[in-house]
Amino acid sequence: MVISPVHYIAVPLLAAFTIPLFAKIHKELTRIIPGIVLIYLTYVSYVLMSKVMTTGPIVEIIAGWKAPWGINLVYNGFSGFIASLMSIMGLLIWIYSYKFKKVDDEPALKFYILFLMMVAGSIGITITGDVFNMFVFLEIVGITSYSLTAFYRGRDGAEAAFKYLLIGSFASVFLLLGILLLYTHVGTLNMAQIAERMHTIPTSVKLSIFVMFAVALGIEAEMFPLNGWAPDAYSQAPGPVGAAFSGIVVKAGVYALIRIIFTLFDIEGSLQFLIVMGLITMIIAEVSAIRQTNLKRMLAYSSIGQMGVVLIGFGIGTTEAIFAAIFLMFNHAIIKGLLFLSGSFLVYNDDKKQIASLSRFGKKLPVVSFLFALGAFAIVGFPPFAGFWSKLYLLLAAADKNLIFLIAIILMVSVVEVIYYLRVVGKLYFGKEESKIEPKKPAFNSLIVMLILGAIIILVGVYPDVITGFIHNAADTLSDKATYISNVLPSL
Amino acid sequence: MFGDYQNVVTMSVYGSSIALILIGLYGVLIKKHLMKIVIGLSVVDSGVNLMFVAVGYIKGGTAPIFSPSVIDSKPLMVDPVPQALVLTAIVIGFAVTAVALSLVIRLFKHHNTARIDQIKSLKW
Amino acid sequence: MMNTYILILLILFGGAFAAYFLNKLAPILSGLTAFAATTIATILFYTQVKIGSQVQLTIGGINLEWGINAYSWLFSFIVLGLGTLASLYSIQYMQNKERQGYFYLNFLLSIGAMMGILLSHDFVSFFIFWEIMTWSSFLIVIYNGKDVKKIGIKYMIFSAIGAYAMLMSIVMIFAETKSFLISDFINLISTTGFSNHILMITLLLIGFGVKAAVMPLHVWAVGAYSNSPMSYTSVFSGALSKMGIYGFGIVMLAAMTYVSPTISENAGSGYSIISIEVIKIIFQWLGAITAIMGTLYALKQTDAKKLLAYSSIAQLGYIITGIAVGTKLAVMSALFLAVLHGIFKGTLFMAVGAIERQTGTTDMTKISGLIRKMPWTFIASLMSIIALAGIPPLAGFVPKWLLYEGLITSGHYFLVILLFFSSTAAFLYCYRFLFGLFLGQEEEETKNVKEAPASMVIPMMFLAGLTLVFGTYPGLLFKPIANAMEFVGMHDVTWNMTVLSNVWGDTVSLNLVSIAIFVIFISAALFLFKGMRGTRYVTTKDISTSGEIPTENENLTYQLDFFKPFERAVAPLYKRTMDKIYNAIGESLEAVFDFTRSIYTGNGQTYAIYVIVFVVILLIFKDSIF
Amino acid sequence: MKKYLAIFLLLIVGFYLIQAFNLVPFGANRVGNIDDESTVGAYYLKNTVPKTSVANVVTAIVVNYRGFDTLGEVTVLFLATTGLGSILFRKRKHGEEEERVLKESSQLVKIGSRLLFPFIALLGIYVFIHGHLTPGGGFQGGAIIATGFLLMLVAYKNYKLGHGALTWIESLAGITFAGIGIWGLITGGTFLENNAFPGLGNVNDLISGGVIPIIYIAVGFKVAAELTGVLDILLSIKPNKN
Repeated sequence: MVISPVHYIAVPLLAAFTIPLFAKIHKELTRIIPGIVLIYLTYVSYVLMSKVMTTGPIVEIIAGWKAPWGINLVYNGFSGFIASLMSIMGLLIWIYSYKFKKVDDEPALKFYILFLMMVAGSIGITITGDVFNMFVFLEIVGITSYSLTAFYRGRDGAEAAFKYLLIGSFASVFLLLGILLLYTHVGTLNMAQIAERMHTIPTSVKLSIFVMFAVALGIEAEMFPLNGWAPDAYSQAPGPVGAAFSGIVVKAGVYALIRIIFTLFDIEGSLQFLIVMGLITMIIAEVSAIRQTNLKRMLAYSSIGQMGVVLIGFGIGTTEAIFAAIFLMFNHAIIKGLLFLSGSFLVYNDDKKQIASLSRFGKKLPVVSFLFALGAFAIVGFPPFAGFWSKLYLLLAAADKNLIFLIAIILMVSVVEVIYYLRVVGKLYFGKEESKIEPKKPAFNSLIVMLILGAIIILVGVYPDVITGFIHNAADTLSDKATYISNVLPSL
Repeated sequence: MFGDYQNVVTMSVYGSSIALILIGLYGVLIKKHLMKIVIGLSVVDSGVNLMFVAVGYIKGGTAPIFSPSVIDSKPLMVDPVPQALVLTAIVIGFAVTAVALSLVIRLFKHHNTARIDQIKSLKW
Repeated sequence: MMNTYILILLILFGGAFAAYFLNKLAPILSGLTAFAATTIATILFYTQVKIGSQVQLTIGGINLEWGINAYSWLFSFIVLGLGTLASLYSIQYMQNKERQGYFYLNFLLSIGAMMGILLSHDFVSFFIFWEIMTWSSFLIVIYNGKDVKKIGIKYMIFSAIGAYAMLMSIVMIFAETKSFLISDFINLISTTGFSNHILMITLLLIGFGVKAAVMPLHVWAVGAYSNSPMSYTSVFSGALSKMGIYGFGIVMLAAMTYVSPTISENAGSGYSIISIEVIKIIFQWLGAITAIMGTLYALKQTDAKKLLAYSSIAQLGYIITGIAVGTKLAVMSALFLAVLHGIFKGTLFMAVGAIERQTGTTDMTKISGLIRKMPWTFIASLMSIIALAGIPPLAGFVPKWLLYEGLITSGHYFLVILLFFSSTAAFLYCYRFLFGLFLGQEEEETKNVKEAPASMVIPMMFLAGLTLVFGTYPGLLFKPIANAMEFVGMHDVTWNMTVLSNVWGDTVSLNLVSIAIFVIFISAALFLFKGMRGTRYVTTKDISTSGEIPTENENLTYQLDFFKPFERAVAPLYKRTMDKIYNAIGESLEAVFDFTRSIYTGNGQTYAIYVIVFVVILLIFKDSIF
Repeated sequence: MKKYLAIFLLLIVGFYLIQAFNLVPFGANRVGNIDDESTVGAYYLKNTVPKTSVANVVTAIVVNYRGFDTLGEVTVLFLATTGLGSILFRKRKHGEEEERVLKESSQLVKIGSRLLFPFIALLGIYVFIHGHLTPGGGFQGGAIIATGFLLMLVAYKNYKLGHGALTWIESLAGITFAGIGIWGLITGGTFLENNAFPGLGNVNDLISGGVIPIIYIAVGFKVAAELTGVLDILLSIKPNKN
């Protein structure tokens, strides 16, 4: 059996269906199997990415029906990169959460199935080449996210999950309407064919369809004003899930939005729209973040803000800017992952997750605090950490298009970001008085994961060339629409 | 079949599904009770699903099943794709509703109320 | 040869991490590591590095170029020299303090970063090292855990504003030249004129101005200087602030000297009203105002650390003025002062650190009469204070002379008056510093104070000795300065080993001055010692006034209101306007932020309405939006 | 106030929806000429019978052409049950019996339900076994069976469902679906490829269409088990004390 992109979906699904049976043999298997699957997915990523880098995109046919007739998976530089990122993040977060105690208390069986499917669904969104299939995967991610957000009892998880579900339902309604309208006009659901037939749709209808898609996927990509659910969901979900939201789920949303804008539609104003929305999202989120007293909420707002910057990057639209934006997505996944993972140990025993409660934790939890500080430094873009390069590339791309005003705003917002992150770091090491709350010592496996993420941050920061090759390839792939169409529909 | 009443039928089929969507949305936006909001979501879903089926209809078409009686005559058939899609949409709608209901139960137990404007412990 | 730069940086950065981890074994080891790393780096630098050599690297698709030139060589003298001495000093100073590993990690990181800045020939590595320097110094500023929010965050806010202004400028420069090399930027402004690129230049100057504590951007400096451990402050104020001067010099000097006069300054740009002359005048005045305000605030301080911190700000003001005036003499004086300030302010902060370590305080109202207890510290401080005040024969006289001469010959009479006022007022705080700490009556509390250990005294004495050497033979410094000026395009700088001269032909032979002053000083000292024999020492509490015995808590120390009449005279200047403005801005921003985040009401339905409103807006305006 | 604002906004949304669908006349032939294969609908109508031997085109689309969607859909259901279980999970005290909120029904309802249940189940099974021939299929059949269980759950206060059996059915059905998919890969074809059997059989025979009916039967069982599971979980919630 040759390894192909469908393994990303098929194997986790098969595993998810089998886990309830294995649970009858031994409880521990429910935890181990998702891990094995994620290790396998990482291996799949390795094999497929090396194939993509050497021989070009892989288009896989499902059920033996060629491109416009059946569903197909497109694994090219961009989707492959994001999918690999997701599978690696998924694996790391699984290792981290393996003995995460609070997860252990609850029915672990369900947690790990849901988590596995959340990762698989996100990967599905990225690699699918069919609009309706994307909707199905979005719903898989949605259902798992709602359930995982409400996973802890005794917290406001249910409230956060309900808001998420409410807004998420709007997303699915608008997405369905958009897909329906699109289908009635082009008579197909295959993205490449839609893209190819897009010019046949009357402009006004096209715009309406675009509005529906943009709103639906904007909700998933945490675009303002559609992101009311995000801070709540991030802050109430279990720590590893928060990391997965920022490292995996949002990436899927942004990916879908970008795929729609760059490949499906040919609307000129959509890029400016992205810039403006990204800008507003960034400003409002960062400004809200600075006034937070809840650590997780602060991280959540920061995450939203970063997504805004990513949207700006894509909105600028040149290959360099897309490169910067993808680099930013990568950095955000790694760094915000580290921040969420280490942060959830810092506030582990504080039910209110207050920043004030981690005063002088630097002594009690030296490694975790150090890693949090590292993440904070990296995310605000201090060299020599990973965040710096993406910021630099983004600004260079913006300067190239002479968007001076935009640069100024991004940098001003960065100052805000610096303030609130360093405030936490200062608190960690030099808080006024020692916090009364006893911290929770991280288990070995969690520590390893955080150290790996920290090492990646430093490695990419010192020598970004380890990753830029892939990202350049991804950026080139995304900006080349004609090749996408001809890859999927060779006959046309 | 419908002749001159084409517009009326268009209005009634599309109109009713759009009306369902709007009524559902109204419930979601205005009703304070969580159950009503969930019901609103279901109504919206129904509207969208109805829209799917309506759009797939072709005047004079039969169901897209090649039963023994029609397999040779190849009559005009309606578009099968929206029907397949709507099946998926219905099931997904069901799943979301189930999760929503369970969340409502949790919320009601936690806050002892089901009014959405009183459940705001997470804000700013 | 090729890799010496990388090797030096590796030693410094690697030493930083080694120091951090060795702290776990024994704290003393990390101090020794820091000393060893800086020493080795210094030796390597001065034996292996030739001016003009370069090394190219490519990282992330960006070409970097590292090398040393005459101009950066001058500054490396401060960084490495002060770094080595401060790390030697730190070993004993930091003894018994907690988290030494953390301290030395950031200490070495910032020294390495400063070296990196000096080595960078391109803006990207310049910025990278600049940021490393910023955050490592931030981490030391908050090391005490005191007033993290007020001081540390303030420092970081200003640094971040500065750094991002610089970054913005860098990307704009890249967009224009497609190159990150600083030399290409100089080429750009020298071929297309200065005023066409006024925005990027202003932004760069803001970035450097923050570190150089220029007037409206100075509010972070006092807290940051006085809050870090003194062994670092000597580097912080002595060397790190000079990085601002370094960058400032690059832009201003290159802009002033390379822009060919044939280019029409006002050609085709929206900003054409602002020419280089305007920028020069602005910074001349900002520098002068900084000098005066720094001096005035220094007068008021009762804490020796803060006094020195304000004094640093004032001195940086002189330097800025000197560079901004831009004549050869002025620039020479500014660069001379830049090096010298590193020397004497380094010494003074070290001396204060020694006093803090031995007595536990630096409050001038609490301690006095340390001259007998800490004689070496006193001598070092005395010499540095003399240098600071600009009295011959010590080196401070030289830049002062040059600066006044430079200003007068270029016709900036009003600036001369301002600076003269400032340096006269500086005598007052210099005196107060000496008097408050060392002279006067001994306090009960300082009875058992001993001299600081040798490893702390030696760096101080060494630096103090340098002020004497450069005061007598300023030519030793003139030579590299002249080279540096040559490099930035100011040709034919004349200098003499021991003689200062002015355009009218008047000359001052510093040797003669030195000998004369030395003779006077010795005889005065002999006289004083002779006269002192008959005096009786009383403690500060040993007073009786009209038969009333003062209570314990009544402070009769007269250091408290030392310059009251003078302060009263200049009281209107003490309004701290900038602080107030910044605080007002901060508070109103916080209010705006709080208002903004109330968008997230917490009601799920409101969010749903947002979605619908957004949809409606997009649908209605879809034709104009897209 | 808010009410009128909402109505106003919704009317605008409605206006634009109508405007968008106005260009899609009701009942117009958008599939195009079937022989052109210009739309996917036309392709399916033309090729389903010759290429898959399935009479019901919708079934062919659901299970084969877009079988990947259906797999996802089944997963969504599965995840909904799992999610429900995790959201409403509560630790039971030792020996605590499940107790439903329902009232005991009358004898008439009980006996009536018991009488009806086999027929409902049979109907459901018929619907999904004939999914590739007649209208209906796995989802519809499964839903019908779940209705039968709902009837029983409502009628009997303490109707016991075999949780173990439900899990087995769910998992096995899921494994069958995903396994058939992977079988396609193993045999050198594509995922979910309809090549498990050498022949596709004759159109309108009960045994025809390759793996399509098998998948649909698996889906039927899975849907039935999952819907029943959801009902069971939602019914066994204890009310608040106050």
